[in-house]
Amino acid sequence: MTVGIIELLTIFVLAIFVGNEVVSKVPSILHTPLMSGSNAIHGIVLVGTMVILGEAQGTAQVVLGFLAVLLATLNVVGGFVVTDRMLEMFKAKPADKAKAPVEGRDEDGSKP
Amino acid sequence: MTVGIIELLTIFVLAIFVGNEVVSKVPSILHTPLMSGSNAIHGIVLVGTMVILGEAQGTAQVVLGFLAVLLATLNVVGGFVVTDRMLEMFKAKPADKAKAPVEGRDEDGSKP
Amino acid sequence: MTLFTWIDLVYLLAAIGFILALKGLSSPKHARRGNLVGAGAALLAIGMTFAVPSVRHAGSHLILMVVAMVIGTAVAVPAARRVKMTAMPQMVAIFNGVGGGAAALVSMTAFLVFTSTSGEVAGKPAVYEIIEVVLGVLIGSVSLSGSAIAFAKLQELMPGRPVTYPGQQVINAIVGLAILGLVVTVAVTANVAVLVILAVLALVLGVIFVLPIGGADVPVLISLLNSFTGLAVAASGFTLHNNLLIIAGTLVGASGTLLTRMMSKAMGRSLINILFSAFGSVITATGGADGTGDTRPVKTGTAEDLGVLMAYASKVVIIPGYGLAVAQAQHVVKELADLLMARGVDVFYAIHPVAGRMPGHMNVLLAEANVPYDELKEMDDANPEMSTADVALVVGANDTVNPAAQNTPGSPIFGMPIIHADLAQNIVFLKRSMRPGFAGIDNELLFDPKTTLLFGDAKDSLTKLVAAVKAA
Amino acid sequence: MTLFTWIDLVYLLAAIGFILALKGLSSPKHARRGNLVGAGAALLAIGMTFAVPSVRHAGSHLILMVVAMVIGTAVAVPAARRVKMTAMPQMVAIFNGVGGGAAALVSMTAFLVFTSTSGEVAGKPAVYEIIEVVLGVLIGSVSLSGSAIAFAKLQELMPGRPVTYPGQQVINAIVGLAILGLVVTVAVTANVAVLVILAVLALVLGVIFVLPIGGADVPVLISLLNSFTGLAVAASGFTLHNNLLIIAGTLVGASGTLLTRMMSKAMGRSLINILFSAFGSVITATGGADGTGDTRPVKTGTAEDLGVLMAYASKVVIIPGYGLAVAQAQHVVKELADLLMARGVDVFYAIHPVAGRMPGHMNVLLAEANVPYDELKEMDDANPEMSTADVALVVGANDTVNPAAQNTPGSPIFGMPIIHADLAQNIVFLKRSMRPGFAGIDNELLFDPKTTLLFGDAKDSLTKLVAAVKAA
Ligand SMILES: NC(=O)c1ccc[n+]([C@@H]2O[C@H](COP(=O)([O-])OP(=O)(O)OC[C@H]3O[C@@H](n4cnc5c(N)ncnc54)[C@H](OP(=O)(O)O)[C@@H]3O)[C@@H](O)[C@H]2O)c1
Ligand SMILES: NC(=O)c1ccc[n+]([C@@H]2O[C@H](COP(=O)([O-])OP(=O)(O)OC[C@H]3O[C@@H](n4cnc5c(N)ncnc54)[C@H](OP(=O)(O)O)[C@@H]3O)[C@@H](O)[C@H]2O)c1
Repeated sequence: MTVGIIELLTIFVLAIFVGNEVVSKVPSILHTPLMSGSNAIHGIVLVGTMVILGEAQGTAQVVLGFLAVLLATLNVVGGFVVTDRMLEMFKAKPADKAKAPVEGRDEDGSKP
Repeated sequence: MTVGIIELLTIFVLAIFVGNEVVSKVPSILHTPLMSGSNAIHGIVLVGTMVILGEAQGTAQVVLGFLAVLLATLNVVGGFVVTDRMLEMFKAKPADKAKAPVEGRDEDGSKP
Repeated sequence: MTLFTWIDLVYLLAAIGFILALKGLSSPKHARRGNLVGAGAALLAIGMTFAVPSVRHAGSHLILMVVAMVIGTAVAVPAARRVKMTAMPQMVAIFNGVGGGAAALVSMTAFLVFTSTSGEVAGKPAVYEIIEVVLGVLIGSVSLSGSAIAFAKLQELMPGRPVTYPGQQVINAIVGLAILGLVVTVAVTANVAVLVILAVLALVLGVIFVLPIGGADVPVLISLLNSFTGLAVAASGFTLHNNLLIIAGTLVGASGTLLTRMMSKAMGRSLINILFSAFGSVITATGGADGTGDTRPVKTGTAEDLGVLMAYASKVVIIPGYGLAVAQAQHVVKELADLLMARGVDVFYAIHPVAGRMPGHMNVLLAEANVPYDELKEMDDANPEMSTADVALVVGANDTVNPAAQNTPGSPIFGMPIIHADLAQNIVFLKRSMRPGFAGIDNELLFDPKTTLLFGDAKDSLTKLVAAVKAA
Repeated sequence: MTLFTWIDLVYLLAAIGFILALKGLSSPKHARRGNLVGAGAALLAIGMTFAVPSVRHAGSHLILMVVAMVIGTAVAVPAARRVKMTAMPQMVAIFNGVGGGAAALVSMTAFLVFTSTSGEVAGKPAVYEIIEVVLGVLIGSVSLSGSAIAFAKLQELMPGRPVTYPGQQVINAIVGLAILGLVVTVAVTANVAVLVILAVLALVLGVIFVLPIGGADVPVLISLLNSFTGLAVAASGFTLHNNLLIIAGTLVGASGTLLTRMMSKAMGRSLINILFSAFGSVITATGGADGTGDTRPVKTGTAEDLGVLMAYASKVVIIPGYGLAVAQAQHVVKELADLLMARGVDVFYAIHPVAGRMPGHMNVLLAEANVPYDELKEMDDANPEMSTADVALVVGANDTVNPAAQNTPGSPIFGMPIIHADLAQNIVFLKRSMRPGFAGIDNELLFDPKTTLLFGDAKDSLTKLVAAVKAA
C-alpha cells in the first residue's frame, strides 16, 4: 500500500514535468485549442466513473455513479469535438478559399 | 507484483519524455558538460549496489557487491567533479581576467 | 500476464497518446492530428475499461452505464458541432465544469465504498486516502460551480463585469475557514455526512470565487478552472489507483497552470491581479461603467465622407476586433484594403493579441480571407506607426483600443496593452451601437473629437465604404 | 508513515534534483548550479540508503561498503581534478564504463539472490524479472568494455583509426547470435552459469562494437555508451524495484540517445554511418592514411616572412583548433590579432563546431583570453568570407580544415562540414610536425602550393609572429 502510493506520487511528479515542458512549447496562437484540448483530456475521468458505477452498491452510489458517467461523457466527447473544430479552423492557409463556407458555418452556427 | 511492474513501466515511459524534452533544450556549446553531467547521474546506481552488498550472502555475492560499490562510487563522484570543472570553465566571461590562471591550471594539469 | 496487466498496459498507451496530443499543439501543422491521436487514446482506454471485471459483470449497472454514455454523446456532439466559434469559451467552460463534477462524484462515491463495511476496503481508510478523496471532491466541486458562473458571464446570462457586494471579503473568509475545518473533521472522522456538507460549501466557494472576476478576464479564469479539474481528476486517480487518471489529470493540471500564467501575461496583468483586483479600486471604478453608456454626444459620419477621407489618406491602419468575426466581414474588409492600396494608400492591419474571443482569432479570420500575412502587424510593431496614420479604422474592436486600459487604474482592463488608435489623426469606429465591448466598460475614445462613428453592422458599413471609395 | 515510505520520498526528491540538474544545462548561466543540485541530490539519496535496514544491519558488509566508497572517492576526486581539459572525453569514458560495470554487477548479484533458495525471493523468478536482469547485465557489460576501448583510443594507447580485420562481419554475426541464444536460454532455465557466459560474451561484443569506429567519432560513441549505461541502470532499477534508479537511468538513456543524434548531426554524419562506416570503403581509404605522413615536400616559411605577409594583408582569418588548447596560446593569438587590427587589417576568428576536443572548446578558450564575441564567426558565417581572405592562419587545427572531409568519400571524416581555409589566397599552418589530427588521417592541404608551414609549438610560433609583425 504505502509502496503503491509512492509509485503513484512519482508518476504524479513526472507528469508535472512532462506537462510543463510540453506546454511551454505551445505558441500563443494555439492557446485556445490547447485549453479545450487539455480540457478534453481530463474527460478521461470517464474511465474512473465507469468503474465506480460498476462497483456501485445501493441507490445512492448508483445515482451518483450514473450522473458521473453522464458528465464525464459530456466532457470527453464534447471536448475533443470542439477542439477538432477549432483546429480545423486553424488549418486555414491563405491559399485555400475552399474553407470559407465552412468558416461561415462555424461563425453563424448553422449546421453543415 | 504485476501491478508493481506496470507502475515501474509507467515511470520509465514518463522519464523518457522528461529526458527528451529537457535535453532538447540544451545548446550545443554545453553538449560535453551534458554528456559528463548525465554520466554522473547514472552513477546513482551506487544506491543499488549498496543494497546488493548489504543483502549479499556468500563470498561470491560479497565480492561482486564490493566491486559494484567501488565502481559506482568512481562513477558518481568522478562524474560530478569533472562536470563541475567543465562548467567552471564555461563560466568564463570576456570580462574576468581573474580566471585565466585557473584555466591554465586546468589545461596543463598541474594541481592548484 | 493477467487481464489487469493488459488493461494497465492499454491505459499506459492511452497516457502516451495524451502526451503526444499535447506535443502536437506545438505547431499548427500537427495540432489537429495530435488532437485526433488524443481522441483515439481516450476511445481505446474507454473500450478497454469494459473489460474490467467489475464493469463487465455489472449487469443492470452496465446498462445504465451505456445509457448514460449514449445520452452524453447525443448531447455533446451536436452541441459541440453547432456552437458558434465566438461562443467557444463558454462551451469549453461547460465541458470543463462537468468534468470537475464527474471527478468530484468519483471521489465521493469511492468514499462511500470505502466507508460502507460492504465495500471491499472495509473499515476506516488511511488518512492519506481520505485526503485524496477530499481533494478530489473539493477541487472538483469548485471547478464545477466556478465554470457554471464563468459560462453565465460569457453567455451574458449575467453581467460580465465584476460582481461585488458589501462584506465580500468577510463572507469569503468565513467560507474558507469553514471548509478548512470540515476538511480536518473528515480526515479525522471519515464521516460521509461531513464530506457532503464539504462538497456543498465547495460549490459555494466556486461561485464566490468567480463572481468578482471581470468578463474580459474570464477566459484566463477558465484556463485556471481547467487545471483545477485536471487536479481533481488526478486526485480521483490516486483514490482509484488508476495511473491513467493520474497522468491525464496531472498533465492538464500542470499545463493549465502554465497556460493561465501565459495568458495573463498576454493581457499584461498578473494572475493575482486578475483574480482579486475586484476587491478594491474596481468597485468604485466600475460604478458608472456598467455598459449602459452615457448620454454625451458622439460625432457620427456618413459612409461617403469617410470613404473620401480614406481614399485621399496616405496611411490607413485597420484595427479588427470581435465585431469583425460576428459580422463575418473579413472578406469585405480585405476588399476595402485592396482598393485603398490600389490607390496608393499605405494600408496594414494592426492585430491585438487578444482581439476577438480567442488568441489568434483575427489571424485566422483574415488568413481565411486570403489577406497576405505581411499585411498583418502585431500590436508591438503597429503602435510605433499609429501616430503617423491619417486614419485608424476600428472594425468591431473596442476594449483592445480603449485608453482606459492605460490611464484608468480602477478599470477592469487596466494594465492590458492596447493598440493606440488614439494617436491617429482620425479614428473611425464601425459598430452597431454605443454598447461596450467584452469587458463591459465604456470607451472614452468614442467621445474623442478625432473620432467619427459609423453605426451599423460592420459588413454593411464596409460595403458602403467600398462603394464610397470607388466613387471618390 | 513507515521508514520505507520516508526513504522512497527522499529518493523521489533526488530524482527531481536530477531532472533539475539537466534542466540547468539549458543555459550556461545556470549550468554549474544545476550540476551542484544534482550532486546534492545524489548525496542525499546515498545518505538515506544507509537507513535501509538491510544496509544498516549489514555488519561487516557495511564496513566493506564504506571502505569501497572511501577508496572510490579517494581515486575519483584527484583523477577528476587533475585530468587535463583536453583529456576530458577519456575521463568521461572511464566513469561511464565503470558505471555500466556496476549496473551489470547489480543485476548479476540480484540474480544470484533470486535463484539462491536462501534469497527472500525463493524459487524460479518470473520471466520478465529474468529479462530485466539479462538486460542489465548485457547492456552494462557492453558499456563497460566498449568504454574501455573508447578510452584506449582517445588516450592513444591504441591507434585511433578504425580497426578492421578480415571476417569482421562474420565474427560479429556469430557473437550476436550466440548472445541471442544465451538470452533465451537464461530466460528459460534461469541458470546462473549461462548468465555468466552471457556477461563475458557481452564484454566481447562491446570490444568488437567499438574497435571499427574511427577516433574522431569516439566522442559520439561515448555519448551513445553513456545512454547504454543509463538503460542498464534503469534495468537494475526494475530488478530492485527502485524508482530512483529507473528515473535516473532512463533520463540518461533518453538524453544520451538524443545527444548522440545531435552530436552526429554537428559532425555532418548519420549515426549509422558513424557506427558502421568502417565496414567497407574506409578499410581501403585508411590504407595509406595511418598518420605516418608521406614523404612529399612541404613549403615551410620563417616567422619574419609570414609576419610581413600578414602585416600587409587586408584580411586575415584565424582558424583555431585543438593545438591552440594544447599550446595554451589563446592569449598570444589575441595579441597577434589585436596587433594586426591596430594596423587596419580585417581580422576574425573562424570557429568550427567540433574544433578542439569538446563542443564549445574554442569559444571557452578565446573568451578566457577576453576575445570579444563579435570577433568570433561560426563556421557557416565564416566560410563565405574565406575566398576574400588573404591569409588563413590555421593555429593547431587540422581535421576541421581537411578537404578530405568534402572530396574523399572513403575518408573517416567524410561528410563533416569544414572551414574552407583552402579558399584563402595563402594558408599558414602552425603545428609542431607532420603528424595528423584527431582523426589520424593526412591533410592534403598541407601540401597545397598556397600553404606555408611554420613548425613549432603554437605559442612559440605566435610569439615570433607578433615580433615579426611589430618589426614589419
Ligand atoms: N482574444 C482572446 O483570447 C480573448 C478571449 C476572451 C476575451 N477576450 C476579450 O475580448 C475583448 C476583445 O476585444 P475586441 O476589441 O476585439 O472586442 P470587444 O472589446 O469585445 O468589442 C467588440 C466590439 O464589436 C462591436 N460589434 C459587435 N458585433 C458587431 C457587428 N456585427 N458589427 C459591427 N460591430 C460589432 C461591439 O459593439 P456593438 O455591440 O455596439 O456593435 C463591440 O464594441 C477584450 O476585452 C479581451 O480581453 C479576448
Ligand atoms: N569538438 C568536439 O566536440 C570534438 C570531440 C571529439 C573529437 N573531435 C574531433 O577533434 C578534431 C578537432 O579538429 P581540430 O582541427 O580542432 O584539431 P585536430 O584535427 O585534432 O588537429 C590538431 C592539430 O594541432 C596540432 N597541434 C597539437 N599540439 C600542438 C601545439 N602544442 N602547437 C601547435 N600545434 C599543435 C597537431 O599537429 P602536430 O601534432 O603536428 O602539432 C594537429 O595537427 C576533429 O576531428 C573532431 O571530429 C571534436
